[in-house]
Amino acid sequence: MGLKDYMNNIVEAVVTTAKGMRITARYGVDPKEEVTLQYPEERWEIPERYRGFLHNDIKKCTACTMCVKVCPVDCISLESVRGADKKMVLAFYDINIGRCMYCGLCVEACPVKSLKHTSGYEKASEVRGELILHFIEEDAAEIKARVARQVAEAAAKAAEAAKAAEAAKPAPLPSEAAKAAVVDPKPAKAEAAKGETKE
Amino acid sequence: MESLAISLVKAVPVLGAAPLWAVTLLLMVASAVVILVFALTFEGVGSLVLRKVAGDIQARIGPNRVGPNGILQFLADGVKLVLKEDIIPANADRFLFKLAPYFVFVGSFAAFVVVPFGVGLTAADLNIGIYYVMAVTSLVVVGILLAGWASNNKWALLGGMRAAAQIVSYEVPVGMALIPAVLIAGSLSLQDIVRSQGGGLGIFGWNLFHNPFTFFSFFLYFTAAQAETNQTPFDLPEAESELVSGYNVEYSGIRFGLFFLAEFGDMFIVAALATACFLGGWQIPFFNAAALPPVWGNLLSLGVFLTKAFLMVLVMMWVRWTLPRLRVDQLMRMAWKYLVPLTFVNLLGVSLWLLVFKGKGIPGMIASLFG
Amino acid sequence: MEAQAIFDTLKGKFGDAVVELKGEGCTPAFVVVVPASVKEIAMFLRDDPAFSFDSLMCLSGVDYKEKFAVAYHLHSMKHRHAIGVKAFLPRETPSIPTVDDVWPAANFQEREAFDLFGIVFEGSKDLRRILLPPDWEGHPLRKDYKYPDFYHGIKV
Amino acid sequence: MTIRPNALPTQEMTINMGPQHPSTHGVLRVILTTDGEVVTRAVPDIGYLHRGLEKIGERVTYAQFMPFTDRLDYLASMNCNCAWAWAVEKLAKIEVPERAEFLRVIVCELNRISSHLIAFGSYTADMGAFTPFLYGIREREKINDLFEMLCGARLTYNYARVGGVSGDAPPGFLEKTVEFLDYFAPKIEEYNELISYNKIFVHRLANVATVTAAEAVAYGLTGPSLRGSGVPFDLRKDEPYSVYPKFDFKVCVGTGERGTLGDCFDRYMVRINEMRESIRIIRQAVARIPDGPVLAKVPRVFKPPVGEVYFRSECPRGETGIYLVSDGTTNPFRLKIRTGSFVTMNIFEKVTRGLMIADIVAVIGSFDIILPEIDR
Repeated sequence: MGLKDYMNNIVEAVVTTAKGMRITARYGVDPKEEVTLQYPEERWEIPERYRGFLHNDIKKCTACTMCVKVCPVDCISLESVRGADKKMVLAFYDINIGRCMYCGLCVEACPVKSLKHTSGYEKASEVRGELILHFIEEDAAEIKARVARQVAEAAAKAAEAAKAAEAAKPAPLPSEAAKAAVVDPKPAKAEAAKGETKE
Repeated sequence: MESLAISLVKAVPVLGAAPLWAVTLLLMVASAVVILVFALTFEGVGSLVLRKVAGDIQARIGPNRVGPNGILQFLADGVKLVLKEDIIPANADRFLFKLAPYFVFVGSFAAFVVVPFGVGLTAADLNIGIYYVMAVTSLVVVGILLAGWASNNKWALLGGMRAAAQIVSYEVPVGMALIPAVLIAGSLSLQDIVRSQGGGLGIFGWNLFHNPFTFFSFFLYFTAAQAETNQTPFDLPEAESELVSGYNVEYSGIRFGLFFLAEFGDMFIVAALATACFLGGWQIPFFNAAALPPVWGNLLSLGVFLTKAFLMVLVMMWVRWTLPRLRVDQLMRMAWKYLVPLTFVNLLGVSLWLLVFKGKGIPGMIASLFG
Repeated sequence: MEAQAIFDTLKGKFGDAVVELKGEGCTPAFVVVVPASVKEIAMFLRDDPAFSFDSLMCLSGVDYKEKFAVAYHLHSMKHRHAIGVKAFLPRETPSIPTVDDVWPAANFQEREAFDLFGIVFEGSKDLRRILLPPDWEGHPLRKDYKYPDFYHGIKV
Repeated sequence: MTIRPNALPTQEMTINMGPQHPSTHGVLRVILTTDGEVVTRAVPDIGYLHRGLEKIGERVTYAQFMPFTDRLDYLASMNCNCAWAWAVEKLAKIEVPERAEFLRVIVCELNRISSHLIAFGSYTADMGAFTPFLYGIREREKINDLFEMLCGARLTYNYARVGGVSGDAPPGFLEKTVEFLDYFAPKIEEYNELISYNKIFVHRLANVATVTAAEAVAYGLTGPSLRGSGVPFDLRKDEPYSVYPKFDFKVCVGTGERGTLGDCFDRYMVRINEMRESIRIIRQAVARIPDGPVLAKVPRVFKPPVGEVYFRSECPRGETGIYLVSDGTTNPFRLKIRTGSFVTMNIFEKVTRGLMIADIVAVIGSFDIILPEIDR
């Protein structure tokens, strides 16, 4: 290492340090450069497509179980029974947001657009159970019993009507009809899966 | 101290009843307390300023939650450090582990004794002032080495070894870079050095502008002193991203707090020495503070000294948040291949200058040219 | 160079060691070879100036239920062509010569295949488990892998 | 220097670096054997983040695996998303609308910038300069804002779909992208001035862990690590996929400007320069993006034909190759993801021999590894 290199090294070290310090000084004195968002007081604008907590509009939901099937981490669970008007009635609809990875596949899959991402992102809890969102407050067993009752009544009515119309034919027992109406979610899943692969 | 005691006894006749040694002792304790309080306050404020400066430079805000604008953050930090559990690793050498922080703390604080805060504000104006500072700050290296060894942690050990090598190496250029100021003043006492920078030349009376060699001396001292006190870019003993936290990795609570305080203490000592030796100390340009009544003169000069020292501390923080860290071999190369030869050349230059020009600096010569 | 030409050359050179070329539905097309001669073929593919497959893009184990396979995807920086090489191994004794001295890049990927499939690469410099802990039982990517309930008494 | 015969015996020290260590970029563990500060051997130990993504891939459908690719390289989720989509489309022979391909290129390049920013920032932080790291993060937040606007997430984007992308660019997105590029382009110069050419920084990186071109190819290095050794190989150019052939950009290679060719500094500079090229690509893509649909009609659950495909794309950390074996069912039969970082770790032991402890940090940073990609 010659003297020239030696001096060059010193000069270069000083010059590059000075350059860097000029930049940091500029940031240091310019208050406009502060970009911190004071979170609890200030909040950033939530964009329209923000994928926050899931929300299911129960009134719209048809219990088609598409969301359950498409969810990669199985965070949605639901059970439904077939109601008197042949439509599915939800017994419960839970989303475990502690497990949810906010991928949005279920929202895309929802045919009636009842499942949506909200802009909510704040929910901390000391209890894991609180991270399960229950979208139906009524007890699942009660709903099932009520629907079964309705189905039975409807079946009885239908049976009476049928009796009145065709007195010769015997009507099926109401209790049996109610039993048949309670749909196990698993076969429904398989059915829907078949339908899906067809398209 | 004794002379101060005599003058105190003269001024306050009530004290005349007590023996002189008692008054002196009282004064010693009082000044120790004052210095400790000052140092602790400085460290608190210093840590806050450090974080605020970091925030500003890094395009963020910095601490702003505790108290208005976050100015009480250092109290919160202090309370936290005191209240935290003091953990001693199971396999540590308990005695040395406990001893180490005190060495570091004492080494850093003892140096405050000779700092010339104002016209007459020095706890002890030792006639070997600079040597004294160099000597007691060397205690720090013992503490750090002990901490690294006693923790029984390999990272801490590496940090301790690095610190020992680094601090011992950089003592040489630090000492050499300070000698020009000693030569000009003709005294090792810091007060004498400050006094020698007064006169009617304003800021050009400072040693910084005395001659080109002292000008370089200042920067050499500043660089070497940063290394001696383990500041970035020479913070290898701590090296967050390599050694996790270096020698203090196993410390927690108030023991860690002592290391932390000592770090800021060192920072202030470096700034104070640079101010005293090169930036005119408490000297106010074109104004003789010593001629004022003692109270006002001391207060004014104290303010000036602290302003200068704080500005130096700010520059150190600014450097700290700009530069990356050297590698250990590069650090050693820098000490022995660059700083040591350069400081020697400088020292030679200053000596020759003083010999040739009979102790006059460039500003002095220019001033005499114009009458 | 086209896959067919590569296969023809290999067939001419190694005869029975090269079994067949599968191009349909496969990108890139792959040459099936017998496991025992994988190393010679690899050496040849790397060193022959007409091929100079100097980089091993990917080495993967595959569990075909009745047998295992090791798939090598090769690429040539010089000629910018690619080919797959595949060797089928019996399920009972899945072992194959290592290629980590042909392409050093193979080492980690062989270790991965050993870890997750239990395929033994003979002559490997360093064949240890890589992703799983050294005391893990079983090879998870096998199709018949049963998930353990406990690991060191911790519920999985 | 001669060794004194009666010298005290010395012994090597084994140090555990990681899995909890500030500069191993995650949960990498390196077992160091050191002689003082000099590392005689550094053996990487990986797998602390193994989540069995490949096994998960075998039990979910092709479309369902998309969110998992977010977790492959969380600093470049878009690139991984798109790599998966391209691989599956190649396997199932799905045509993708051109607008979707343009959008993919835009987000991939934006993500490349953001990933390189982290690489740059964390590297400087490893070297002891903390400030540039925060500057890098600040710019990255702006990219995240753009992505949030586009797909609603800031980290796990899950934007690409098999057959296109999940949503068209919302109004104002393209304009904001250009606005960001105008803001960001001068920042690169600022970084160079602030830290890249800083004497200390250069000294820390130059001539450290040199990888020759032949070694780089043999050890399967890809991406910036390969190009840092002077091999001008970029999949976007040399094995073109998507609409990359339509754009004019340069392949950045290391030049050995401050040391030897293939050292840490070259790898670092390749990343800095690549950000400039990404800006060029995005500008062209935004200018030329066609109108049209963004998602082909692909059933949610589909059965690709029996066969296999090895598709590789240029991710910020090297080539992400996806080896897919299909048995004609709805789920992949075998899925292997070959990631840049994983293969790169192979050369780690070789290049770190004889370096110092501080250099180990420099080497880890210069390869820009990321642990979820290594451990999968």
